[in-house]
Formats: sequence, C-alpha cells, structure tokens
Amino acid sequence: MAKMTMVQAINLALRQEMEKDDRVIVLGEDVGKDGGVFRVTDQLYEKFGENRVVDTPLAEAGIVGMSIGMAVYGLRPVCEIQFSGFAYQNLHQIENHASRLRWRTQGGLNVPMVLRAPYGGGVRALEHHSESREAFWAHMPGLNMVIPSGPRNARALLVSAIRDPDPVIFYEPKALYRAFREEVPEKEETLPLGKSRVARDGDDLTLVAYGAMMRPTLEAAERLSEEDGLEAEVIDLLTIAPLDDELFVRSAKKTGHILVVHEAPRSFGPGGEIIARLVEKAFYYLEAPIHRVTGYDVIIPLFSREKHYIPHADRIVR
Amino acid sequence: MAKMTMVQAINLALRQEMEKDDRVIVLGEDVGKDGGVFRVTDQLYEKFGENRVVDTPLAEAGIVGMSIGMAVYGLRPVCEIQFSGFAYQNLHQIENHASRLRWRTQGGLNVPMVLRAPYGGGVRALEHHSESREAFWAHMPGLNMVIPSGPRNARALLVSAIRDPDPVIFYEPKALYRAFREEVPEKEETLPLGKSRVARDGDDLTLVAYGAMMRPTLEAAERLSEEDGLEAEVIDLLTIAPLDDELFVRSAKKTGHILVVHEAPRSFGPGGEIIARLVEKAFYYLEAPIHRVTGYDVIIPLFSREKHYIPHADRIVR
Amino acid sequence: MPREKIDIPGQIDHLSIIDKEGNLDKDLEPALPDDFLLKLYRTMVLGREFDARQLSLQRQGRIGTFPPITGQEAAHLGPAAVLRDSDWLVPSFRETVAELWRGRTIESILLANNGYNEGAQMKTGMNMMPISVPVGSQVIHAVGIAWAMKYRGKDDLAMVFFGDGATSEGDFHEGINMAGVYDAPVIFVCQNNHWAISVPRARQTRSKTIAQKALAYGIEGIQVDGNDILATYAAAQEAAERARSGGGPTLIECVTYRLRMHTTADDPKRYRTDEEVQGWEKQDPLLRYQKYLKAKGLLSDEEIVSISDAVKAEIADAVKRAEERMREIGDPGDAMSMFNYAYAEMHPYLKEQKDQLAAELKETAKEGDNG
Amino acid sequence: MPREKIDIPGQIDHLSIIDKEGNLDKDLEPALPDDFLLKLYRTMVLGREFDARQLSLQRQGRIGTFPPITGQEAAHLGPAAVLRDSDWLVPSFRETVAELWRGRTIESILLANNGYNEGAQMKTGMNMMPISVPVGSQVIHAVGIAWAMKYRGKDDLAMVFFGDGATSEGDFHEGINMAGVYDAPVIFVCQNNHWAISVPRARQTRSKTIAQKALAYGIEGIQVDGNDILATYAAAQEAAERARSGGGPTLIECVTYRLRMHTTADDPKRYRTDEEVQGWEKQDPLLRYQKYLKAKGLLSDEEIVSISDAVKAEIADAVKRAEERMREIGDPGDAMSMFNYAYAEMHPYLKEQKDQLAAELKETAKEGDNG
Ligand SMILES: Cc1ncc(C[n+]2csc(CCOP(=O)(O)OP(=O)(O)O)c2C)c(N)n1
Ligand SMILES: Cc1ncc(C[n+]2csc(CCOP(=O)(O)OP(=O)(O)O)c2C)c(N)n1
Ligand SMILES: [Mg+2]
Ligand SMILES: [Mg+2]
Repeated sequence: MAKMTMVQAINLALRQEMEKDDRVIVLGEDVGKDGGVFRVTDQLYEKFGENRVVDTPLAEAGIVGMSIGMAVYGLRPVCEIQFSGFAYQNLHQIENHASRLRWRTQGGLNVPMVLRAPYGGGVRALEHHSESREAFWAHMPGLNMVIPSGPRNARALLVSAIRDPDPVIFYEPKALYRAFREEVPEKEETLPLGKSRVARDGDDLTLVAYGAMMRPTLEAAERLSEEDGLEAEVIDLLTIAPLDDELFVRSAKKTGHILVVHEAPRSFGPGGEIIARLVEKAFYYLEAPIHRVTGYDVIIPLFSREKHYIPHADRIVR
Repeated sequence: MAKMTMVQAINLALRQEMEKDDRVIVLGEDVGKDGGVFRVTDQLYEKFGENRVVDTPLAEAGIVGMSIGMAVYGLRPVCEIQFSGFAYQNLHQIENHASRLRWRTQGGLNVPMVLRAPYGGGVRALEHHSESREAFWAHMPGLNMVIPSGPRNARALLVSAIRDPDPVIFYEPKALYRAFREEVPEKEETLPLGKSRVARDGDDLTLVAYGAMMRPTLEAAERLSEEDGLEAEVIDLLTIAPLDDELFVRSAKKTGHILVVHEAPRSFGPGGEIIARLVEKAFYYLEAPIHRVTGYDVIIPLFSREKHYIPHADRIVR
Repeated sequence: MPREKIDIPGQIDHLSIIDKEGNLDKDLEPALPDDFLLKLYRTMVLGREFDARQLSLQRQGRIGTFPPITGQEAAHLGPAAVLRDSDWLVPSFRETVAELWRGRTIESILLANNGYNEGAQMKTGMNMMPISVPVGSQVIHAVGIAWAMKYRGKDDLAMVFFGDGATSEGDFHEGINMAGVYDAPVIFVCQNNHWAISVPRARQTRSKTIAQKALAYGIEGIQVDGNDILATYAAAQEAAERARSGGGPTLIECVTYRLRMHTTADDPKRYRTDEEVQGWEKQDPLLRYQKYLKAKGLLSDEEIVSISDAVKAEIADAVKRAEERMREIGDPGDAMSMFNYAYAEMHPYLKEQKDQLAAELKETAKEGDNG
Repeated sequence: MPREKIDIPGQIDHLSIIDKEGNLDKDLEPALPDDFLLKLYRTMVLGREFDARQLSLQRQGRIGTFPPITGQEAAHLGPAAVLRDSDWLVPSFRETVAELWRGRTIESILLANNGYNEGAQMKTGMNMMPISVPVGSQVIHAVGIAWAMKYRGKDDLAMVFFGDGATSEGDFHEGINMAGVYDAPVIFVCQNNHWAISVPRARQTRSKTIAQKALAYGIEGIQVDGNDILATYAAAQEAAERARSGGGPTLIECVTYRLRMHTTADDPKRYRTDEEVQGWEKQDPLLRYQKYLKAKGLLSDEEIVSISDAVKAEIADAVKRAEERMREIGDPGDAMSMFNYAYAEMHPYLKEQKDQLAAELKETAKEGDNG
C-alpha cells in the first residue's frame, strides 16, 4: 500500500474507474492539460486523452447541464467545479433537473453523475474560495451529498459515487488535500454512500463532525482525554445527505452529551438537522443542551483572519 | 379600511412606496403590461410607466444582477422572480454579491434590493411552481429572508423590506394570494424585519410555523382546543432569517411541548434550526421530543397528489 | 493595419418554400414520399384538434393548465420529422406535435396535464427527454447528449427546442457555445412565436433576428418561415446532414406565432391586439399545407373531413382511456407513490416518513369508517 | 421569397493605431494633451513595476496569491482613461492599472492581497465596484448601474471589464443582451489575453473573434489591438460618445496577452510554450508606447529611467505603509471585526456569537498569561 495525499487518492479513484469503465468521463475547467488547479486530475489527460478528460469553456451551468445529458445518454460523467464557491452558477441544473429526472420520468431516466468541488477554508485563498455551503445540496431531495475526511475514505467514497445510479455532490475538503497521507491500497476499495462511521470510541460524550473538521475534532477528543479524562466518541458523517442518523443517535443514547462541529455558518447549517434527529430519536437520553461549534453567521473573512472563523480544537474543547 | 387579498395588499405596498420614493423600481418578467402572472403588479405600469415598472427579458440572473447594480447606484429595485422555482438561476448573484457587497466593501457599498417570489404549493400548478426552498436563502449571511402569512402583514413587511438597507428575499405564499381577505389600512403601516409574532396564545403547547402553513396550524390549534381542550400557542415567524428565536423560546419555556410546521422538505429544512435554537436556549424546559410536520424528503408531487405532501391540520393535530 | 474589416461570416438567410399565398418554390421543394407527407398532415391535424379538446377539458376542470400549440404545428413538427429513432429529441414544453410524432401518447399528456406523475413516465428507448419547464435549461442537456453520441462514434444527433424568450437565458448561451466548441451534433430549434408570455420578441433582444445569434458562436444559423412545414423540414434536413457528417451544430429560427394564450392561466388581451392575432391566423400553417397537398392531388376536401373526423375519434378514445386510468389511480391517488423514484433505493429516513404517512392514512380511513 | 439574404449588420472592424513595429497611423491618432499622454505612460509603468514588486513579495510570503497584469496594461488603461469621475468602473480582477488610475491606492491592493478585508474597503464616491472574482458575474452589475444612470437622466456611463473566458458564462450573455434591450450606456471591454488559466481562446468559443458576439445582441462591436494604448483609448472614446448620446452599448475586444502566470498559484509551462510567450513579449505595450512618446519628443531615455525610479520609490513607500498598517492591525488581526458589515445592524444571534468569541479569546489570553 502506498502512502497518499487526498489529492493522490482521488486521482487514483478517477484513474482506476476510467480504466475499468469507458463510460466514465472527466470534465471541467482546466482538468485536462493543467491537471486541475489542485492537480487532482494530474496525468489523466495524458493517459486517457481529450475525449475522456475534457477541458470545458468557463461555464458551470454548461458543465453540469452537459453532464446531465451525458448521464442520461448512458455515460458516467464526473465533472469538476473548480471551487464550490462557483457551484451556485449551476445549482439550478441540479435542483431543477439532475436531482429529479428519475422522479420526473418515474424511473425512465436517471442521472449517474458526480459533481466534484473543493470546499472550505484554510488555504489562504481569495474570496469565494473558502466557503462551506453543503447545506444547500443536503436539502435537495434526490441528491447525495458526500464529504470525505481523509485520503483513504475519499478514494473509496468517490468510487462508490461514480458507480451510484443517482447524482452525487462530492465536496472535497481542500484544507486536507495535502495535509496528511494515508495508506491507500492499489486494489479496489469502496465505501457505501449514506453510512457514517465511528472515528473514535468513547463513552463520555459524542462529537459529530465531517470533512475538514474531523482533524480539530479528533484533536479535541485527544485533549479532552488527556486534560480532563473524558473519552469522546467521534462520529464522521461521510455522507451529509441522505443523512445517516443511526450511529450518532446510538452514540448519543450512550453518552447523553453531544457537540456538533461544522465549518459552515451556524444558522440553517447542517448542525440543525443533526440536532433535530437527535431530539426526534434520542430525546430522553439527552443530559445537556447540544452545542454547535461552527462557522459564524458571517462571510468567512479574507485569509488573514480565517483562523478565527474556522472551528479549531480550542473552541471544541470548551 | 378596505378588505384586501394578499395580492391587493402587496400591490398597495408597491404602489405607495413608488409614489413616495422615485428610487423604487419594479422589474421582472411580465410585471408591466401583464401586471404579473398573479396580477401582483396590476396597474403599476399604467400608473408609473415603463421606466418605473420594467418588463425584462427572460433572464433571472440578469434581473437580479441588474437589481444589484441599480441598488449600488442608489435606487431601490424590487424585482420579481416569477416563481421561486426559477430563483436558483440567480442564486449565485445573491450568494456571491448581493448578500456580501456591504461586507466586501467594508461598508462602502450596500444593496437595498428586494427579491419577490411566490413559493409553495396548493394552486394546482405545473412542476417547479410549488416548491419551498426558503432554507437556501436563510443560510446565507448578509441576507434577510421574509415570508408573510396574511394580507396585512404582507403589506407591512414589504414596505419595511423595500426600506431596508440590505437585500431581502421576500417569499410570497401563493396559496394565500387570494385565499382570504383582511382589513388593510390605506395609511402607511410597517412591521420590523427580524421579529416573529404570537398568532395565538396558549399555555399547553407551542406550534411554530410561517407563511402558508399558518392556516392549517391555526386550524389545528382550534381543533386541539375544541377536541382535547389543549391551548396551543402559535408563533408566526414572519422573518425566517435572521431568525428571531425570542418568542418561540419564551413560549417553549412556558409550554415545554413544541411542534414545528413547514412545507419545505424535512431534512435540512428550517425546522432544524428552530429545534437547534430551542435545544440551545430552552433545553431544560423541554418535556417531550420536538416533532416536525413538514413536506417529505421528496419532490412535491404533481398537483393531483400535492395535498398529501403539504402539511394539513390533521397531520398537525396528531 | 489601421481600421480594417475582419473576414467573418456575417450573413444569415431566410428560407421559405410555400409562401403565404400557398405558392410553391419548386426548386426548393423537398422530395418526400406521399404517405410521409400525409402522415405529417395528419399529425398536424391531431395536434390542432388535441389543443382544442384540451382547452375544453381544462374549461370543464377535467385537466389543469397547459400550453397550447395552435399555430406552431409546422414550426416544430417539420424539424422533428427529420429525426431517426436513434436521434434524441429534447423538447421544451410547447412541442406537443413533435412529442406525438415521437410516440408519446395522448393519454400520457392528459395524465400529466391533470397532475398525475404517471403521465410523465418515460418508456426507455424513446430517446426523448421529458418536457422541461425551466426555460432554456434543456438546451445544455442536448449538448451533453450530442457530445456522448459523438464520443460513441454514432452519426446520430440531438435536436432541442426552445422559445424566443429562452434565448435570453444564460443556459441557452452556455449550451450553444459549448456545442460550437465541441462540434457537437446538435440542432438548436428556436420556436420564435413572437411572445414570451407578455414580452414581445422585440423586447427580448435587440438583434433583428434570433438566427443571427449563431454568428456569436461561429456556427451555422438560418431563419425559416415557421408556418411552412416544407421549409422547417428542409432547413432541419440540411442541419441534420451537417451534424451527422461532423459539420457541427446549427441554429434554426422558426418564425411562427402563438395563436392562443400562453397557458390557460394567461389572458393575451392584456398585452396584444386582436388585429395582430388575426393577421397571423391568415398564415395558418395547416391551411397552407392543405393547399399544397391539394395542389399535389394528395388531399381532397372529403379526405380533409375524414381525417379530421378520424383524428377527433382517436382523441375521444384517448380521453376516455385517460379518464378511466385516472379513476383507477383515483384522485388524489395512491399517496404512497410520491415516495417512489426519489432515489434508486429508498433511504431509511425517507422510509420512516413513508411509513408514518401510511399509518396516518390508515387512521384517517378508520376514523372515516367510524364517523 | 425563397432563400434570401437577410439585411443585418454582419461586419466587425479591427482597430490599430500604433502597429507592432511602432509605426503610427496619423489619421487615427487621437488628439490628447502631452501631460495626459505622459500620465498614461507613468501609470502603465506603475502597473508594470507594481506587478514585479508583488511577485517578489508573494515569493517572500509577504502577501498571498494575486493575478498579475503584465502585458495587459494598455488593454485596460486605455479604455479606463476615457472615463469621467461620474462614470462607473466595474472591474474584473485583472485590471490593476485601471483601478490605480481611478484612485485605488497601492496599499489597499496590498492589504487585500494579503488577506485583510480592510484592503477592499471602498471609499464612497469612487464610483467603482470592488473586484469581482466570480467570472462574468460583474457584467450584469454594470448594466444595472447604466440603467440607473439613464433613469436619472445622466449622460454618464458604466464600463465593465472581463476576460475571454468570461464570455462563456451565462451572466455575460444575460447582461449584454439586457443592455441592448434597454439601450443602456455600457461599454463592455473584453480583455482577450488568449488564456483562461489553461484553456486557450480557441477552446473557449468557436467564433473567430469575441467582438463579433456583438452581432448576436444587435449592438456595436469592435476588435482592437489591445497592446496599443492609442487604439484601446480611441475605440473606448468612440463607444463612450455613443453611450452618452443614447446610442447604446458597445462591445470592445482588446486583443492582448497575459505574459505572466494566471495567479501566483499557476504554472503556465503546463499548458503553453515559451515561444508563444516570447512572441508576445515582442509586442510589449509599454515599449510600443515608449517608442511613440519618444518619436513625439515627449519622452527621453533619461526620463524613462527617472520615471521608473520615481515609480519604484512610490511603490516602496506604499509597501512600507501597507506593512505598517498590517502590523497595526496585527496578524490575524482583530477577530471581532469579522462580525462587522454583515448587516447594517447586527442581529441578536450574531451578537451572541460575537460575544461568545470575545469571551473565548479573553480566556485564551488569560491562559496565555498564566502559561
Ligand atoms: C427559468 C424560467 N423562468 C421563468 C419561467 C416562467 N415562464 C414559463 S414560460 C415563459 C415564457 C417563455 O417564452 P418563450 O421562451 O418564448 O417560449 P413560449 O412560451 O413562447 O413557447 C416564462 C417566463 C420558467 N418556466 N422558467
Ligand atoms: C464563475 C467562476 N468560475 C470559475 C472561476 C475560477 N477562475 C478564476 S479566473 C478563471 C479564468 C478566467 O479567464 P478569463 O475570463 O479569460 O480572465 P483572465 O484570467 O484571463 O484575466 C477561472 C476559471 C471563477 N473565479 N469564477
Ligand atoms: Mg415565445
Ligand atoms: Mg483570459
């Protein structure tokens, strides 16, 4: 097994699925010769050529609309939106079509496409390059919203997303693109969509997080253990929607104390749904208010101040 | 005081603000000669002419982008998006610009615009004409998201929205456009944005709703009173974001039993935020799980079945 | 080089084969078999009569609102008629005759227009997208389909329909521009019926024609008399040959007119004059085509009547079947079906919601029995 | 009327005044005062030198990533130079010289490029939009501003900048189409620098020129040599007269080249050849303009050096001031300020969040003292 960054792991998933299945097409702005602005599609153009790795004009609705057409015709497009901050330009194509065509045609057509986009802060980027708006997609019926938290699960989830018969929004935590390496097996590995995982066992409290927030959350869990002797169970959602409430509800029933962490603004963010599920399904086990450590209800500041906006271990420990 | 439908009351607000302030411009598809497909802008074209009531080409991003430019220059555009189901075409203009220009320029520029759009089901319309996606807008920092529940508060809130120095998304419950009439005073009346109201007093349980859901919710409250002798306090949010949690938190502390009603799909819908606030601020007063009576996590069916999708009094009573 | 003219193709043609008076331009007349010509005629009549029938059904509350097509039969049937089964049709929402030509049933349209999702059920292999209500959004889908056809080495094509208003949407622009970049085998057919609800063509864009927008994308464009089915067919045939032979996309502007309301919810008197409408009634594509077929000796007055009767009978049968079907389904119909087809597999939380509703409905039923 | 040509304006001109060899076309030479010509020159030099300085600061980690403008000075300064104070400038993100010309300070740019929101603070009355990162999105804003100017009876105009890649976005299309419909006084200036990051102009659209896209909207379009500041100025001047006199919008394509990387995060070697770059270096707009000024006797070799020295000194001062300012603000700087300017009035729940962070930071500070 090779130690890989998340960028390499995603690249591996794309390469192997493209080798296996000539229906898989990668398209987007600068995904070809340039290999993507984060190099996620590096060398795919050289290996598969311009008919499999398609540089597109600068048109997000066009990229997604074309992907819908390709998918309906029987291909498996994996499009890249260069930054999630520019995926609103194509939101109508997802809300009005991709997420509904199976329903609209009562099973006659479906849209097996993946929309990849880097999201979140922490890379000293320009405005619009650091937002977390996964809640938009999570609220759309018919859509899958997936966010990996490490190289290995990123690879396995992307393979599953590509093979899924329904559209998948695949947000990649750009702060983790090269933050650390993990063993990623060359041989095929998948993870089911719609399933969360226990990232750390514990009986005293439950921390629910995903994506780039897994690192500060796990760091906080370690510190709670060292400093206060509290063992936190940490749930990594992996799929935001359809939301898998089984693990965090079970954990909440065990610990009675829950904290939800996300980078997105607090109000009407993913945390609300998680808390609502806990209240629905574990109310009588809750021993204390469920708190949210999240981005604030403002635009994430330009990078000199973003560290104050993005949740970090200190804020979680408190 | 004249008895008016919501359509007439909104028309009154527009007419009076246009008379008072020549910065107020109405623009959108078919708002002119046609008076809007729901006749909300009826007679404004005849009264104010084509420079105040502007028929636009069929381009939602264009309508909203132009409104941003007009607002920055010092006008007070009130644009109509014909149906909220087509407002995703302009979502990027709101998320990337309207909601941020004050922040981006650190107070140098601001965007006093209103985006009006009819939302929700119940009028036997075509696909895309019955959705409720207020959660998208509620999650955006810098934006106000308002939904009136009757002719009188629709008029008063729209006047406040037009005068607000920041952008306002104003969703109009089309099911209520002509559903009933209310006394609406000819003389100016406003309601502050960001403030909910108590629509019915009660000590036994709390029902939180807004927009078109206020009628079934109040009907349910009456039935609970008659059938079970339970007095429900009903909170009408009026402003969805920034969310005013003061009244429903106070009510929850009084009753301990809360039910949230909305038409939008349940998962990642507005109910989650309301529940999260209750858990944050009234946890120790909650005597039972907070339930949500909402649209289901599917696309609202075509009209022959929509009555099963949209919450009604029976479902709330249970 | 100071101020010099750049050599770009700056020309757009207008095509007409049967003029408003019904005179034929023999040189341009496409050579089509008689039975094909008659099948076109019958389908136009079917569309016209179905429109009338739906209007009365809507007035009687037997279906919901719908977009009439009267006056635009030639503008969308002509192009659709050049398609092979392996080609794809990507409609907007006002190409009923093209949908019928492609094999969509009258019943399914009635079901859909009466708010039954069953009506939009798509049989696989129809190579057709469902109608697209968000204006302009479908344009891009056709480009993706066409790209995929080219990728698969097929000489098939995708034909997408949209209105004059749709050309103002960003999606129209992004789609047609990408089609040009990829030389995708797409035919973009604009139904310029002069109105986007209440907005006249002249307020939709400042360009003299829609066809000239092709110049912006470096692709072929042509304007045709949309009420002349020979012209719309011929223009599409030319575009199809271009597409199949790798020549790339074409933009066809069919100049026609919406003789009825936008939808049954619309009142055209608010924004246009009767004179304007009457002027266009004189250019009725159906009458013009009748003249042509009669002159060709393919159609007699008796046959005109018999075809019309046959078509009406066909519609009457379909209405009967559709209403039976609706009764079977019931109004509102099986509520549970709304949970189907959201995903390939229903996820647990949705299942919980479905079960909850099922339980509630059982209760209501019980109460019903008791009460 | 069978197949006939429609009479539409199908022509696009190319304008060049000082050719690549520096030869002047006297007939087209705009009559501009000497001090104005020199001010243009000095501002071009300032932009060029500031680019170089920012690159080294970025390499040293003293600022973040930014988009260099070297090679495009004439393409955006020429048009911006025709603006009056009451006109509005709507930039993209690669028109630094135009922003400096309009009065934006070097310090503010440095602050912004080092991640301080203070750097984007807009002084009121500048009649300028902040840079717009979402490609193409700003095009529509200019149309709204121009519509408002017309509504107010002003003879002012809005000038919006965007790249060749931006012309593929729906927002470009919707904005320019609406400007045509409303005869809005807008000048659309495309900086065709041949690349959208790694995507070459030819893969962005199939049309031979960007300028011809004007034909789709029935508005005026012209292509100019973007490395010839007299040509970009003259074309914009003509467009400005048209706009101010109610003649409507103009699309100007400035053909230029991005000599450096897209941003400092980009490596152009991955997608373009050194030969191509060198070919364009020979067409350097600054050198060409120098030649012109020298020939006119307005600029000597000594002055070239002295101006360059003066400009470098000005930049050095600004860098010093900017870094002092940053030290004052501190890194990361007052966290609390991120809660400002979200709304005219802070709402209660945001206030709660602000107070909570304030409390947390106090605690951390305490811990800091204790630890
Ligand atoms: C994106 C979008 N915006 C608005 C509407 C509402 N609407 C439905 S049809 C229509 C006019 C369409 O005009 P045109 O494209 O000319 O087609 P026509 O109706 O004339 O066939 C409008 C504004 C819509 N369905 N989709
Ligand atoms: C809507 C949107 N999509 C993608 C991006 C990422 N991006 C930034 S600049 C750029 C290329 C722009 O090319 P062009 O319009 O030619 O301007 P240039 O950079 O050449 O000045 C891209 C793809 C963006 N900022 N906005
Ligand atoms: Mg039309
Ligand atoms: Mg460029």
